[in-house]
Amino acid sequence: MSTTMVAALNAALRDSLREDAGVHVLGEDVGTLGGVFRVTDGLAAEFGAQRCLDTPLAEAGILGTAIGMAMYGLRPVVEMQFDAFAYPAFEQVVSHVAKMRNRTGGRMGLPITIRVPYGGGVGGVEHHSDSSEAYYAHTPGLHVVTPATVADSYGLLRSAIASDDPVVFLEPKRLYWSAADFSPAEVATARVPPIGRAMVRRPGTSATLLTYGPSLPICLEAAAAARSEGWDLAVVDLRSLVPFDDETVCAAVRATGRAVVVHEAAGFAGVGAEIAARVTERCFHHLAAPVLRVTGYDIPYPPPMLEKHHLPSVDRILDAVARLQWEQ
Amino acid sequence: MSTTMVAALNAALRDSLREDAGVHVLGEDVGTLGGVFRVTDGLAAEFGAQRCLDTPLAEAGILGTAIGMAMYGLRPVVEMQFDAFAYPAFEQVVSHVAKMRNRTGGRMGLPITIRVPYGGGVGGVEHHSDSSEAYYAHTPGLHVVTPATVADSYGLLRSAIASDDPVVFLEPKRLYWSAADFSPAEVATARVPPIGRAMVRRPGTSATLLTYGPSLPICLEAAAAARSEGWDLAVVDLRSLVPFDDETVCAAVRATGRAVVVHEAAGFAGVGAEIAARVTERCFHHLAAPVLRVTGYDIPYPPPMLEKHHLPSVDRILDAVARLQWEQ
Amino acid sequence: MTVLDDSTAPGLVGPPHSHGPRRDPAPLLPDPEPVRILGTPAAKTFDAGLQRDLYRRLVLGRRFNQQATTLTRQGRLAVYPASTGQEACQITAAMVLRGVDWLFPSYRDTLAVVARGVRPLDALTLMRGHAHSGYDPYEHRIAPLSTPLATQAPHAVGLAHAARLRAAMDPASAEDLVALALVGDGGTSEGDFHEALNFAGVLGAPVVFLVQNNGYAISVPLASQSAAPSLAHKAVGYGIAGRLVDGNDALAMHSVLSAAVEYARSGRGPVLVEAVTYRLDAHTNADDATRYRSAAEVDAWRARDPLTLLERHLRAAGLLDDAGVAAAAQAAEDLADEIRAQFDDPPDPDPDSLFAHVYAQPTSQLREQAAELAARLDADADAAFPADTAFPADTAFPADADEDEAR
Amino acid sequence: MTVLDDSTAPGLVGPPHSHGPRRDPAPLLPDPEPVRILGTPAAKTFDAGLQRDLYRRLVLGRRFNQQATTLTRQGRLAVYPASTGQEACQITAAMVLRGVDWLFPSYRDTLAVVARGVRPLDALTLMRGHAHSGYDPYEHRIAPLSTPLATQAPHAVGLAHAARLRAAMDPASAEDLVALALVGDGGTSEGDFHEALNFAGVLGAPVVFLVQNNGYAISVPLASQSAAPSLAHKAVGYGIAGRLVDGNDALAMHSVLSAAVEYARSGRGPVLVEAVTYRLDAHTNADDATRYRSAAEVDAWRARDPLTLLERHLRAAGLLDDAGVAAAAQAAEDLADEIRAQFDDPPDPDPDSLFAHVYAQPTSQLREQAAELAARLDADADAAFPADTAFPADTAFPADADEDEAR
Ligand SMILES: Cc1ncc(C[n+]2csc(CCOP(=O)(O)OP(=O)(O)O)c2C)c(N)n1
Ligand SMILES: Cc1ncc(C[n+]2csc(CCOP(=O)(O)OP(=O)(O)O)c2C)c(N)n1
Ligand SMILES: [Mg+2]
Ligand SMILES: [Mg+2]
Repeated sequence: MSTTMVAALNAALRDSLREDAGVHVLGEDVGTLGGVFRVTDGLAAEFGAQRCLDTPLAEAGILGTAIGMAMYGLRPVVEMQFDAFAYPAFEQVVSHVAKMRNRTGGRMGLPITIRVPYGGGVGGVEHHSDSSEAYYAHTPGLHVVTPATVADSYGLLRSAIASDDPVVFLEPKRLYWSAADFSPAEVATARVPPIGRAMVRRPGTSATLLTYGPSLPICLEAAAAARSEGWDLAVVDLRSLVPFDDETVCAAVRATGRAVVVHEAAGFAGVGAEIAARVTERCFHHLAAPVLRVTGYDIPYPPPMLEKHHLPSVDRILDAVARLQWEQ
Repeated sequence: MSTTMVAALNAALRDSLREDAGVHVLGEDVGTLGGVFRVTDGLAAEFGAQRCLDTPLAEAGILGTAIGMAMYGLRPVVEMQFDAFAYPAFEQVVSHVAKMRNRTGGRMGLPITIRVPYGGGVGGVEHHSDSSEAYYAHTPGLHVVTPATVADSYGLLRSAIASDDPVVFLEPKRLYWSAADFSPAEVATARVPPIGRAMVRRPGTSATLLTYGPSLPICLEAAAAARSEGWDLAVVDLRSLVPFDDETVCAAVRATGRAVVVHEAAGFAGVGAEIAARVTERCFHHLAAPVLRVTGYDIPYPPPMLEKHHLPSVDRILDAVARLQWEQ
Repeated sequence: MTVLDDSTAPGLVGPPHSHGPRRDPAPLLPDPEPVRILGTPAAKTFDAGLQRDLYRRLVLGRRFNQQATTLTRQGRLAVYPASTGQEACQITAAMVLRGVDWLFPSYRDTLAVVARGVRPLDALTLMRGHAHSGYDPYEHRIAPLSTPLATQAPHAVGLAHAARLRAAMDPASAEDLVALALVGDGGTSEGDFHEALNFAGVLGAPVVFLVQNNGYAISVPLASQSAAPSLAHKAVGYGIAGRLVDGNDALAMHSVLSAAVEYARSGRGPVLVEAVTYRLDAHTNADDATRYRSAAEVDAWRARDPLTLLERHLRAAGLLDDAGVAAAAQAAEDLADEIRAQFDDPPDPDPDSLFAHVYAQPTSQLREQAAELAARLDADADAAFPADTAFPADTAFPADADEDEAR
Repeated sequence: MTVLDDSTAPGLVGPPHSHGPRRDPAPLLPDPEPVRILGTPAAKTFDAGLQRDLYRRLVLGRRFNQQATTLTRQGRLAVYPASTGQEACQITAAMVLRGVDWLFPSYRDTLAVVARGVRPLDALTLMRGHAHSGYDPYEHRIAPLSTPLATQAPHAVGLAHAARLRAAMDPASAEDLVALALVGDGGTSEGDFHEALNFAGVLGAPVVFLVQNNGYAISVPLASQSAAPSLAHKAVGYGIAGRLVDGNDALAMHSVLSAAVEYARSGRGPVLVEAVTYRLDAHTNADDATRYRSAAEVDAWRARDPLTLLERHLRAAGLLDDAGVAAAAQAAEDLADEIRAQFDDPPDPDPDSLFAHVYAQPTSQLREQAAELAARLDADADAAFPADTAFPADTAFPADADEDEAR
């Protein structure tokens, strides 16, 4: 059964709403409209307007309200309509969502899932294509998860909603309409991917691409293209940025001795910097070359007609691979 | 003349207000009270309540108003009372301050200085000790500057206010009352440190400590203590995180072949990750060991009685230096 | 209607022990009914030339909305949030401002931007997608269209405040300007809206906030957005005058808005105007409005189309005849031709522009990155350039391997 | 005084074309004068036992404020934001709540937290500095003290809303609870305050917002904070009932707040109460209030001390005599003794607690970091442990070397 990522996310929400009466979806346009990306399509009809609530247009208010709901034992799933429109809620995320368990000495956890459609490649006008993962990944107390496949969209969202900790769930907009042969029924509960484990999407021997979310497909494409250059590239899909799967990542890098990190967000102080730094700390003597990064430039996200230059491309990835000091 | 950092900052504001009628200070309690840290002491009295304005208590409103003032050609200097209380203004910072010049094709720049007292070590209760530099450093369009010395406080703040670009000016709270022999008159305009240049605070041959703001003194202490272990540590004060002084930093690292980055902020996806990653990219073959990091733990900032464990200490820095693979 | 007069401006009343200025709320409160002029005796006193001008501009505005929507269907515009049905608000917002004033539009207010004199192509640049903004904000005194909702409201306050500061410092170059901020009904829920109104009230800044209450924030109806008697009732909470007006009555809009602007200009403080109107089209061309509102509702509002209302009135008043209608229609077609012509040249944005305006001077990091891109583009120059590096939407993914096997 | 009755609750009025519920604003607006009971005929009808109880609690509250301030001078408390002068607000805020209700205090509301039953030491933990919070929010139904201003207001709305959701799902376990959020006058300027009130209004959540308008936000007077006729006038903009009360009149506070709480409990919607009061002490022990306000102003308010007002009234009404005053004073000394005793043991927070509650389960990264710290602490166990690794404040820095030389 061919399923899009949007449909898989929708199924995950539906199944969570069915199985746990505490799950509540809230956000802008999530009810009647079913969300601007239709991820919440049909939920208000099936579960009622209260379980899938159209809120006033105020992101801090949405998240603040969700915090109060979580305090009372509910399990809110919040939709931020677009990446950049989550910024008004930043204080609530950093000062409360991330800290509540800690500040109450473990007495009050906040099982909130914050869904954020993120990233570019969809021709969005300004403020509609930000990659904001670094802001969240740098904030202790949050889990930061981003699926890249249809199956993971379902499984990781289930895991996020089931988590007793807050999860920032970053949905790659450009993959929303990607499809795969997948049916939620296949995913037995036991098989729901745990948060915090990376996945080797492609084994390889020459060098390792480390990536996540929207950039996985381009890395797989690059790996395919690299064949003709004589490189056999491994591709690791991180899936969870926090917690970080040091074990899988380091094993994959040690196996090849060379690595390139790929993401859309601006490179400077991006998550790629963390990955490069920690891989280097942990695998230094296995490295034949520095861990390189292929990322968005250090610029505000460009207008639609220029985004192709900004986004990591097969070309840029292969260029980086070529710079991995093969002659040494 | 012994001058505290607070006095130097105050002098920088005063001189800027005197020299440029467009400079306006605004924020919570900056007027009559002179700021909770007294950085704006006496400015309202000298320049009037309009030039040093007590605003309503609303950080997004303060920054949004400053944006409008800058649009009209003024040069606002905004005070965010504490690091964590700048988060409500995050959307204005990320979506407007950082992007306005870019989104208007260079037609509208925003010469705003955002002063943020930041970091811990002062026994502050929760939300009063955040190190938020990574959020800003990852946001293209902002300059991010943080002085560590009395002289730099004066000079860099003058430069920040004079800059035609927005500058997030991070003031290390724990150094506010540090003092040095310094008189603003000494700093001729030509000597005002340009934004974007690091400074070698201590030459050394064994390894290089890369640090900034609140962590400079502890690095200098560590360097002094390292003597007895037989290490001669260089200490580089970055001063500006964006733009980053690759030239000075890489030269200092290449000279020793070993480096440790030190900052208070949580390590994960912190600025230290960027520094480690880019130094490794650029100096790989000069490195005898991976660039290590000594940072705050990946936890919400601790309560006052526990912060000593969280902050980089001489011990932790020397431990890291010891792990720089000397036996190789 | 409750006029804006000196009784609305600050004055100290209230118990001696209260903190700060406590003023009489009455003049700040809106009337329960929106101000209407069409169909009332007041219409008779309205300048005839102005009425005709309004009509012509509304017709052009409607045509602008239609043409821009057509361009999206042709793929020549990426997206367009039409203000169809809200033309009386858009046009009067531009008309009541003087050259010295500033406009702070939201993403739906392209028409107001054009009505203030920006070339359609430049006003639509954001929606076309080759640059973030196409006009010079200083040339036109219009801030770039703001997409993050309500964020432009405090900018308007700051600019208005700055103008008064400078006027005080240097009376010779004083500009008695007013800043007009446009916000939607949904936008009033944002914290930035609140903070802007509060700053405006405290600073007494010459700002007018025009809320176009078109009944929806995308799919969310006003009832889910606010429980207030009216959005104009928010004003009193900031010590600001609040006024409620029928946004589909062009004469009422013009009259209330110009009163508000001149009130603010005269130093008597900010004003919040709520215009009750309706978005006849979907949220944008990408939206399907039938998912959240009935045809009957839309029809009822179509009957209150601002153009229809004004045309009917003008004809009845003998100010407009078939020839006048035809002339306006012709001018509208000319505008549409002009817009189409402006869109004839395909845009060819320069990749170098990515790095040019991040800072006044590019950092060394950006120079490196620009050089890297330039080198790649040079290298590609001979080779066929990949049309689009975006990932094809329907590509299947490798099925997830077994968790444990994969590790 | 304008009572809270059914006329305040939602009802649809207004023109047919308007979007959503447009209700009559009149019942939502506060009276121009704050509600007062002391010195009015209404005082006579007030339950005598309740009056005596209020007095006793106010005396204890005052002593709590004094004792906590003393602890800061002794270095046993890092900081304390006293609510001296605001005891009538603090005490009644706790008193009007039932066990099932929730309190959402701000950082100044330790007294209200104690008055609701939290041990002083636990209520003061945040200010003592060994942990972020010392009480179990679920045991007491009190959210942790909120330092980021107004951020707790939407939490109150969410919790109140959740309780109603759950009650609807499972009427058997229904809790008819009310959430009471405490905010300062300065806090009302924050966007979060606005968004909370708006959500409360739209959701009809059982929340009461109590704004303690003590005239200052640190040094900033109300006049620089808001130009509104009163802060209670903000309510109408959200379709919420707004009430103004004399915050130094304990009887008025009790009566208005309990009416508000029961109004909300009955499902008639949220209420915003502004209590006009005054902070007699400085912002915190670290603040110097003489920089921004006159002794004369403070003296005038001291004359309106809520304790004085209540004592005078009770004596006049024959409800209190010297013995009663002495008994309250003795109870207050007992409380002070108890607090001092609680602070006798020096705190010894466990470094391991740094990592224990970041997540339900520590990540592998945190386990590594915890192990690293534990190892260092073990190593240090024998060696003398450095008392404080913080940088000595007066250490001089190496003078900046010449820019060019240094490179
Ligand atoms: C801060 C922010 N949140 C969310 C959005 C996404 N968004 C775009 S338009 C819109 C609805 C706006 O409604 P309203 O303010 O009534 O304006 P209208 O579209 O009716 O003109 C939303 C939610 C946004 N642009 N900015
Ligand atoms: C979001 C935020 N901004 C700034 C501060 C710093 N701050 C602490 S208390 C205070 C003044 C609060 O005034 P008010 O709300 O009137 O409460 P009061 O102190 O009078 O009880 C300020 C500015 C803060 N805690 N949170
Ligand atoms: Mg709308
Ligand atoms: Mg106050």
